[in-house]
Amino acid sequence: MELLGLYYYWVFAILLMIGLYAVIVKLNLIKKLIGLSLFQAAVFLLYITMGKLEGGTAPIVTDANANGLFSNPLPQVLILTAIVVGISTMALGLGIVIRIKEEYGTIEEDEIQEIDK
Amino acid sequence: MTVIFGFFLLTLLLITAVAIVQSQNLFVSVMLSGMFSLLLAVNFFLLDAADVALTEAAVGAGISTVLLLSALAITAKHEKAPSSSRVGALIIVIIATLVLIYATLGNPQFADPNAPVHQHVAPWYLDKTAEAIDIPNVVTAVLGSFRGYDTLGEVFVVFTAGIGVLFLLGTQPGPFAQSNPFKLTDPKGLRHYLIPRVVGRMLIPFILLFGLYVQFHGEYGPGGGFQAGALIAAAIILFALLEGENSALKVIPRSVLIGLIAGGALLYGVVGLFGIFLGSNFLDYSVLSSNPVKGQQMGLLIIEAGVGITVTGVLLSIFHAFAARGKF
Amino acid sequence: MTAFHSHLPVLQVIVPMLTAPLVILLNQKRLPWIVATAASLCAFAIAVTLAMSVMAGQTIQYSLGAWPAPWGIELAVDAFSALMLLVVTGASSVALLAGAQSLDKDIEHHRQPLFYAAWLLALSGLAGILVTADAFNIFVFMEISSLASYVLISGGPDKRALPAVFKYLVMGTIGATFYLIGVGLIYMMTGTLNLADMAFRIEDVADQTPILLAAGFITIGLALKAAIFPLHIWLPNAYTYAPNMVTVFLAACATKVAIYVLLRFDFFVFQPNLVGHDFQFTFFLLPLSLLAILVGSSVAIFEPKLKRLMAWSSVAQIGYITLGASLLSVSGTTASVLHIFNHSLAKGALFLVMACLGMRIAQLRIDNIAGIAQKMPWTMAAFVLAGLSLIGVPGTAGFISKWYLITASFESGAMGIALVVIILISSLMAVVYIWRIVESAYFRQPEEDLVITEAPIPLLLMTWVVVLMNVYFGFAPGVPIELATGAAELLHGQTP
Amino acid sequence: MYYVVTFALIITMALALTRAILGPSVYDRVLAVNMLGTKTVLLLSVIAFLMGRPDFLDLALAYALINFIGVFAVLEFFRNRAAKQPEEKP
Amino acid sequence: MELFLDIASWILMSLGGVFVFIGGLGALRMPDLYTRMHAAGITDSIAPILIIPGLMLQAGLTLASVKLLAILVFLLLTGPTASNALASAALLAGNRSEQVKSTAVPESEE
Repeated sequence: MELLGLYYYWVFAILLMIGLYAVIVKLNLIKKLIGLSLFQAAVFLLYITMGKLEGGTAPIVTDANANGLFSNPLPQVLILTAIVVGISTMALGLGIVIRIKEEYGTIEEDEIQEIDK
Repeated sequence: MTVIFGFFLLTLLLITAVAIVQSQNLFVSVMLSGMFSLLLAVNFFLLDAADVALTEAAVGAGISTVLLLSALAITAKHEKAPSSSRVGALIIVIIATLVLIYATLGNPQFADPNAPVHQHVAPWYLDKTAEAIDIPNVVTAVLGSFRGYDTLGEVFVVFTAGIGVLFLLGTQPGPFAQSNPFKLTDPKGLRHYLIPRVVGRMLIPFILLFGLYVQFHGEYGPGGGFQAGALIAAAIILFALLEGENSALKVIPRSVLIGLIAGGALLYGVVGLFGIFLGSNFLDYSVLSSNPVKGQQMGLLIIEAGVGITVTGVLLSIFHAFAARGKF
Repeated sequence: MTAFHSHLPVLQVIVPMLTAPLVILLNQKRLPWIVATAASLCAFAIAVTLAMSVMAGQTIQYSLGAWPAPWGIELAVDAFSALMLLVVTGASSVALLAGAQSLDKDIEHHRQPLFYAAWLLALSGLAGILVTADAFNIFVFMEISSLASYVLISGGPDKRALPAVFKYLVMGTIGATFYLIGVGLIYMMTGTLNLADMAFRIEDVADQTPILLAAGFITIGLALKAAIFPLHIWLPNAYTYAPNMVTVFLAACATKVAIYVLLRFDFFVFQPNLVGHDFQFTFFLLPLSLLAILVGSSVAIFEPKLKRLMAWSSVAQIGYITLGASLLSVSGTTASVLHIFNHSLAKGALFLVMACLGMRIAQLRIDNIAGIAQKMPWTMAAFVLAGLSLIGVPGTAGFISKWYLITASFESGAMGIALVVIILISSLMAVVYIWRIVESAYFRQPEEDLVITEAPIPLLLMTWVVVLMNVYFGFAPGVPIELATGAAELLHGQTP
Repeated sequence: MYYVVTFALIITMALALTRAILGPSVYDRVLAVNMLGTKTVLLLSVIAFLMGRPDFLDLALAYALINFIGVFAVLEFFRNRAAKQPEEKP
Repeated sequence: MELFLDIASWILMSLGGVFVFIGGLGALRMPDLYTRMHAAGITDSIAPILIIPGLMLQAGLTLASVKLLAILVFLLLTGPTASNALASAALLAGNRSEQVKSTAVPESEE
C-alpha cells in the first residue's frame, strides 16, 4: 500500500519532467503546447492524489452513504479550475500558432528565428 | 484491490506520455494525447474524483483533441527532425526527476486519514454543505458557493481565451482557406459519409439532452457548468463535422455566440452583485430568497447555468474560428 | 455611503471585470474606448479611496459570500497592496486616456472591442492578485492577467509580436504551474489556502521536505513571472513588439505584481517559519539582482532599437527592486517598494514618449530619430526629464528610491560599500544609454525631406502629466514613502 | 467479483496502446484510439460498480459520446488532409 | 436467489472479459488493417453485450440499469458506425490491404 502511494508521487515527478523536457527541447510549437498540457496534467495528478482518503468514496453525500468516509473535496475543486485554465491556455496558444504559420509559413522555432534575423 | 489497477493505469499513463513526446508525427501525438487524458480520467475516477474525471474526459479528451486537430489541419502535420543538442537536456531532466523523486519521499503517507490535508478545512466543508446548502454534491457546493470567487475568475479565464482567439483569428477565412479546394460540405464527401450522417443526426439530440442533464444534475451527481458546456459544444461540433461548418453556423450564428459568451459571464457577475444589493457580501446567495438554503441552491443553479453558457459559447467560437481559418 | 464603502475591495476587481463582457457587445466608433477608460478611471478612484482609508489606519478585510476566512475566500488590503493598486490602476488609466489614436493605428476598428475587453481583464486580473489573501485565488487571477496580456501583446502591428508572445505564453504558463505546484505542496502539509492561516500553521511542519520544495517551486515560478534575471528572456521581445500603449501599461505594472506576490509569500509565509530561509533568499537574490542590473544596463547601451533599449533597462530596474528586497532590512524593503512606485512612473513616462515618437516614425531606431528635437520639441523635452528620473538625478522620483537604496546598502554592513559602487556604476550606464538618444535627437541634423509634426495633443498631454508627476514625487514624496514604510514594516512583521 | 473483467479490460487497453504506438499506418492508430475509447467506457462502468457507486455511470456515458465525436474529428481531419494533397510531405 | 444472480453476472462478465482479451490480442497480431478491424470489432460488439447485462444483473431494477442500457445502446450504435467510417476512409485513401496487392493500385506509403 505504501509503495503505491509513493508511486503516485513518482508518476507526478516523471510526468512533470517529461512535459518540461518536451517544452524545452522540442522545436515544433504544437509539440511544445502538447508538452505544456502534459506538464499541467502532472500537477492535476498531484492534487487529486493528495485528496484521496483511505476507505473514502467520492464526496457526493447520498442518503445511502450519509455517514461514510469521504475523500477531500477541496483539491478536486481546485483541479476543476486548473483543467479549464489549461484548455484556455492551449486554445490561445493554438490561435497564436495558426497566426505564426500564416505569417511565417512554418511552426518550427529555429526556422522562425532564421526568418527574423 | 483497486490499488493494483491504479498501478497498472499509471504505468500505461507514463508509456503514453513518452510515446507522445517521442513520436515525430504530430497527428499521432495529438491522438495519443487524447488517449492520455482519457487514461488520466480513469485514474481520477479511481481516486474518488468523479467530477474531475468527467471534466478531464469532456475537456481533455474531447475538446482539446478537436482543437489540436483543427489547428494541425492548417499547420504542419510532421515535426522536423530533432536538432543535435538533445542528450544534454535529457541528462538534466533525468537528474531533476531523480531529485524530485527523492524529495517526494518526505510526503505524507498516501491516503492516510491523519495527513494534515484531511484535518483542517475539508471536514468543515463536508458537514457545512449538508447544513447550509443541503445538496449531495459537496464538490459543486464548494466550487459554486464556498469558493465561488475562484469560479468567477475561472469563467473569466475561459472568457479571455474566447475573446483572445477571436481577436487573433477573427471570423473571416485566413490566407490558407482559399488555397484549399475542398469545402467541408462538398457532395463528393457524401458517398462514404452517408451512414455516419444518419447515425449522427439520430444521436445529436440525445447528446444535447445528456449535456443539459449534466448541467442541471450538478448538485446531485458529477456534473456542472464546465462539463455540460464542453459536452454541448462537442455535440454541435459533431454536427458541424457531419453536416458541414456553415450549416452549424446557421444553427448558432456568430452573433449569438458572442451573446452567449458575454451573457454567461454577466449572468454570473450579476448574481454576485445581487448579494451586495440585498445587503450581504458579494457572491452570497443566501440572501437571494427568504430561506437561506433555498437561496444558496437557487444561486448555485443560476451560476452553473452562467458557466455552462459561457463555456459553450467560447468553445464553439474557438472551433468556428479555427475551422473558418483553414477549412478543416 | 458607508455600506457601499465596505464593498470597495471586491468592487476594485469586479468593476473592470464585469465591464469587459459589456465592451465586446458594443461596436460603435469610439464607444469601447470610452467605456474601458471610464471603468479604468473608476477603478483608479476606488484605489485612491482604499489607499486613503489604509493611510487612515483602517485594516480592510472582506470575506466573499460571507463565508469566514480559512474556508471561504478573503480579501485584504494593506499598505503594500494599496500602493500597488495605485500603480496598476494609475498606469492603466494613463495609458487608456493617452492611447486612443495610438491604438487606432495598431488595432483595426472591428477588433477594438475585443482588445479593450482584454485590456480590462488584464487590469482586473492584476487588481485581483493585489487584493486577495488566498493562495489559489492568486493563481486564478494570475492566469486571467497573463492570458489577457498575451492577447494584448499579440495585437502588435509587427509580425514578430507572435513568436515573442508565444515564448511569453510558454514561459508564463510554466511559471504559473510552478506556483501551482508550490501552493499544492503547502496545502498538502498545512491543509489551508488562506495566506494568514498558512503562515500560522506552517510552523510545526516547517522542516519537512515538501515545504522546502514548495518554497523552491514558488520562488522559481514567481521569478519567471517577474522576469528576474536568468528568467527574463521573454521580456525584451514581448515589450518591443507589443502595441506602444500596451507596453506603457504592462511595463509599469505587470512584472511588479509578480514581485509583490513573491515578497508577500517570502516575508509573510516563509521567512518567519523556515529557519535559514532568509539567508537563502539573500544568497540567491542578491547576486541575481546585481547581474540583472549590470547585464541589463550594458545590453541597453548597445541596443539600436529604442523600445528594446527601454525593455532591457526595465530588466535592470527590476534588478534594483529585488536588490532592495534582498537586503532583508526594513529600510531595504522600503527602498524596494518605493522603487516599484518610482520606476513605474519613470518607465511609464519613457514608454509614453516612445508612443509619441511611434505615432510619427515607423521604425524607432537611434539613427532614424536623428534631429527629431527640432520637429517634436515637447516630446523630446519630456524624454529628457523622464530620462533624468530613470537615472535618479536629485529632484526627480528616481532619486528618492536610489537614495533609500543607497542608505539601505550602507546599513547592510561590510559589503554595502560594494553595492553602493555597483548602484552608482549602473546609474552611470543609465546616463550613457539615455545620452545616446538625447545626442541623436538634439545634436544631429535631420534629413531635409522629413515632415514631422508634434505628437497628437492628448498623448502629449498625458506624457507631460506623468513627467510632471515624476518631478512632483521627486520633491514631495510624502504619500509613497508613507505607504512604502508601512508596507516594509508589515512585511517584517512589526505591526505599525 | 469484478476483478476478472477489470484485469481483462486493462490488458486489452494495454494491447490497444501498443497497437497505437506501433501501428504503421495512421488508420491503425485511429482504430486503436477507437478501441481504447470503448474499453474505457466498459472499464468505467465496471469500476463504478467495483467502488460501490453505481450512480456514477454518467461518466461512462459521457465518455462514450466523446469517443464517438473524437473518432469523427480524426477521420474528418484525415479525409480533408488526404483529399487536399495526398503527396504533401513537409 | 442473490447467489444465483452473482454467479450469473460473474459468468457473463468473465466471458465478456475473455472476448475482450481475444479481440485485443487479435488487433495486435493481425497482419493488416482490415483484419485488425475484424478483431477490434469483437471488442466493440460482443464484449458490451456480455459485460453490461452482467452489470445490470448486479444493479437490479434501478436508475443505474437504465443508464447501463443507454450505454449499451449507444456503444452498439456508434461502434459499427465508427468502424464503417474508418474502413471507408482508409479505402478512399488507397490503403489497399496486402492480400489485394495484385491489383496495380499504388500503395500510399502513409
